[in-house]
Amino acid sequence: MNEASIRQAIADSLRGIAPEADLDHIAPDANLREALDIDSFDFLNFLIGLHSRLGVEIPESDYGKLTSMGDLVQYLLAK
Amino acid sequence: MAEFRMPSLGADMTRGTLVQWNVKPGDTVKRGDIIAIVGTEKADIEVEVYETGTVRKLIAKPGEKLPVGAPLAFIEVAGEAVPARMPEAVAAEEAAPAMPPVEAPAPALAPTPPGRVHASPLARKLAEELGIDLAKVQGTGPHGAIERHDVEQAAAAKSAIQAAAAPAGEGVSGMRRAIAAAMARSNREIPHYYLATQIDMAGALRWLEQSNLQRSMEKRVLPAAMLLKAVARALVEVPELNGYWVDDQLKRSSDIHLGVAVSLRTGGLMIPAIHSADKKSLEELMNELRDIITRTRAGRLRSSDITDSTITVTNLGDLGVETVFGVIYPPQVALVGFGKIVERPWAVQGMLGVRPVLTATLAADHRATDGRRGGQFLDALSTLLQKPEAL
Amino acid sequence: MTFREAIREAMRQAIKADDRVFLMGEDVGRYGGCFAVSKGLLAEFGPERIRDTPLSESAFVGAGIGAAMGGMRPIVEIMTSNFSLLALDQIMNNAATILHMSGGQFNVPLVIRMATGGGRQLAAQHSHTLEGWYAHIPGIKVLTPATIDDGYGMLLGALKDPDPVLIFENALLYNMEGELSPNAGAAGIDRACIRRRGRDITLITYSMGVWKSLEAAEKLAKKGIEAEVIDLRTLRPLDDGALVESVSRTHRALIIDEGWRSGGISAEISARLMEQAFYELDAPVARLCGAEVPMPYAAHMERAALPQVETITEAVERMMPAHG
Amino acid sequence: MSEPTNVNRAHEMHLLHQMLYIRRFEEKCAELYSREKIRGFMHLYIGEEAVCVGVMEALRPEDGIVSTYREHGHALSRGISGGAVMAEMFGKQEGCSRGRGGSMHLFDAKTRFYGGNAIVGGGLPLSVGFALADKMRQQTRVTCCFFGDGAVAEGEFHETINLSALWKLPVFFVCENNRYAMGTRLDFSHSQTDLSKKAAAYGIASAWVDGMDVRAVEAASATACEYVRAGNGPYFLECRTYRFRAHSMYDPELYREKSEVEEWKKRDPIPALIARIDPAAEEIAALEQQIAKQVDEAIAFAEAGTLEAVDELTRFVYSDRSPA
Repeated sequence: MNEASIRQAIADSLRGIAPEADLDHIAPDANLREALDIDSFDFLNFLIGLHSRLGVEIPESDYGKLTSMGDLVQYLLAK
Repeated sequence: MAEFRMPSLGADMTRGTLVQWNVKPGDTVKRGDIIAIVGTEKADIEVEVYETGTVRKLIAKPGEKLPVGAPLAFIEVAGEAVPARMPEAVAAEEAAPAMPPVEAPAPALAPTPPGRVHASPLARKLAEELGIDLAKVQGTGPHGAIERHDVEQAAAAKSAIQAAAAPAGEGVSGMRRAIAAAMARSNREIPHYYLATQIDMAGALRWLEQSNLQRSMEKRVLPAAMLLKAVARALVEVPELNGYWVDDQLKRSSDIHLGVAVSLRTGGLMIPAIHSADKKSLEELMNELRDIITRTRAGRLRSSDITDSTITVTNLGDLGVETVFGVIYPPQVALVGFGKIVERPWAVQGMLGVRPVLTATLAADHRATDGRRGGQFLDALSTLLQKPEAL
Repeated sequence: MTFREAIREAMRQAIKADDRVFLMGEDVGRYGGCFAVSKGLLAEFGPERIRDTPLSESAFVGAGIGAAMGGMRPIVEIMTSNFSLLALDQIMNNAATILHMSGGQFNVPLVIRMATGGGRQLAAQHSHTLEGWYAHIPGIKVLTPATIDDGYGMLLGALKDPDPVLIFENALLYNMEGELSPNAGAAGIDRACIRRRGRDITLITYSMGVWKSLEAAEKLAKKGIEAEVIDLRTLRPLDDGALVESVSRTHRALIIDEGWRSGGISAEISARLMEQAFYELDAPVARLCGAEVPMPYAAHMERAALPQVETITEAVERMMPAHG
Repeated sequence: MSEPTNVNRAHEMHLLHQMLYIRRFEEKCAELYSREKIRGFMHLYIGEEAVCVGVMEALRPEDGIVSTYREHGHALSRGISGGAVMAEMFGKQEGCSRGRGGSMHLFDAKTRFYGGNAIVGGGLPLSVGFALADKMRQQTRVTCCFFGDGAVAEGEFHETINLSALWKLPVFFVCENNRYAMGTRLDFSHSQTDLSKKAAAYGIASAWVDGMDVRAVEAASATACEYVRAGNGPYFLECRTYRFRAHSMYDPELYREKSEVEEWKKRDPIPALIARIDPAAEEIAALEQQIAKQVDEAIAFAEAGTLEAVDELTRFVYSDRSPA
């Protein structure tokens, strides 16, 4: 998996949740949830989207590592 | 011993004034003698005695105003054994049995011919204003007639559905008006009282995380579902918070339908109901929660989803709000609020530690319940969350 | 046959059939009746059964009550409802009250007939419409026949009733021509009757109002408004059932009453519709009543003081929803 | 007034018993009223006993009676039981009007007692009706109509006397002239205070009699009833009498002098008759005891009476309990 496919998966997963979100303008270190205005429910669906697209397991204990876009991408790259 | 009492001297006389006595204790009198003058509204009237005997004691003093039947003097009736002591004032005779009020037979309302919707003029006017089709509204008035609040509720639902499906502008204003009407009515009619409590969520969250490990990500249970389960179970212990205030009295609901406040990306709010939440497992609750939130946000809610919740739960934790003081949705009588779970210093048996703490609040209708019952509800909630496995 | 002749025929048959029945009133005998209703009856039955009375309304109405209690079946004619005020004490305090006040011992099987209504330029004291007042009194029945059959049948029905019955005959109807149905006989006196079926609005009226409403209904039909016309026939008891049934179909009601509106029979009917057909109403119950004035003499003024065909049609059109 | 010839001692004792029973009954009513057992309005007959007892002797069971609100004496002397009258004033359904009439509205079908009437002069027209019915059905019986000097000033008196004279009806008009219409003395009510002359003006037989002498009233009534029964038309008898107590229960009696009352008490009909019969003391004592027992039994009957069920309220508004 390279960064491009990860970003694509992120974009696709968000479409159903925050259709008007503009990923390009989200700063890498910005808090993802606030930037996208998504609540814990949307966030779970987002993770489920990533799981189905990237086949990646994301346990609740790792939620702390996914606060910003940058963290998310790094985390997924590491998987 | 006979009593000489204030006589009734006219159809509309209730009291009389003793003007003067014509006799004094020891005098003998016979039936028909005028022994006193009594003043009435009309005039002073000579009053006769009906016994023959000797005046023993004058009770009333000249100038004294007394009700009809009040004892004025004691007369020892000739030839009657003298009792040991004076009988005290005899109570007025038994009042005539209270006549039960005769209600005119309530004229029966004309039965509803099929196809004809029974709605009050006010309901019709409001329905027209808010673009509500009365045929689709469930009435709670007499014989199922539709009244104002039925239309308000339907409007709140209908415009929300419109809002979700339609572009932001037009739909939202309809919903905004409906929510405004409901909120204004709540403020106008419902005397709210508010309670809050801190709940240590450490055990619950830990348990949830463990149980989620056995579940696939799709089946993962959010803390919100656990809170709904706890609310449902707590309502079983304090049922007065679950129902409606209708016709000036609490109408408890045997079912527990939790109205879950779901905010919409386009602004506005929807409150779909999870039916019979108390009878559902944690997983079932989570599934239903996911289902209604998804359909709400996709604008595919059915009217049955949104009309009969018996209590409302709102969770603003995600937005960083710690304590929520909500406004009850009429005709419901309570609203439960959950805030953000925050790490807090927490003392347990004198030992200081850090705990994830949740602020749970209750807004309740003081006509239906008092603070004591509200406090017992929050206490039950907190206790239930200490044993998550038992939920 | 005219309305007057139908009433006369009913009296003739009743007097012939039952020797307890007799007619008593001012000028009913030699003069043949102020409105000629009893013309010829004196010659046929003699002065014992057709009794002229002095101008003593209280005395001869009271005598009617006493005679009824004494075993007779009198028909007392008060010349017009305007003069009935002189006998109101006897009617209210004796006729309507004695059965109840005597604990059910004495019935008063009495029929009192009187001409009523305005529209003949007789000015304020001779043009009253008082039947609505009398309908306020429990213990009597109040009939307002409008048709030939009812003029005839309701009188015979009233004579069968063991309680006092007042019949108000609008004087303008006396000359009305019509056929007496072959099977006409003693008619029911406690039910209304639909004179014209309709679907858009119910016109509720009685006596003279029935004919004005029927004419108005024909005019409205040309404009696509189908008005139902209900002839109340009796103001006490009121036939609530018929009114509610009709309004439940048409959802609109206009009451036409020549009496004054304040505290009148139209107000009572409107209240009963609000109580019993509230959810059927698409518009408030409307009332078209006599103007609240002492009746003026001048023809154009009197005409303006009473409901007319045109004012009925205007009232209905105002009530119909915009999209017609 | 000729001396009553065939009156014997037993008959006089009967008259005394009747008058004394009414006197003691009324005295007990005054006591019961002051103890709120009897409510509303009550007008006592004390002092006028000679009138009703004398008149009743001339009447037969089949005759009819129309009375006024001062009617206890009429009812008791006509034969309505003391218990039924007392129960009526106690508001019990065992009363002669089911507790619905009270002191002023006693009714009894058996004795053709057609009620007291609380409207001054209200009963006069009824009596015409009863007599009319009897005459039309060739029944020779008398309708006796009691009324006071107050009623003579009502329009209905003039209408009634004229109508009964005009139709030569069998009515026996008994005017109990007790000199006061409530608080208005005779000469403040009437331009012509000789009331018998007023009736004579209508061309009917009319006379007056000393209403404090039971034998005189009896003789005059006999003459009157004979006249009426013979079909000669109505008879007007003015009985000049006096009431020893207030108009109703306790009025201030400012309208008359105490001395006048004392004067008339000297002519109390009861002691006058006792003096005439001159019975032994024990006989009088025995009579008093018998009467006391009768009165106590009447009170016991009334006390034991029951209240009419409230859901009977609308019964007898109409005969068939149709909607009021």
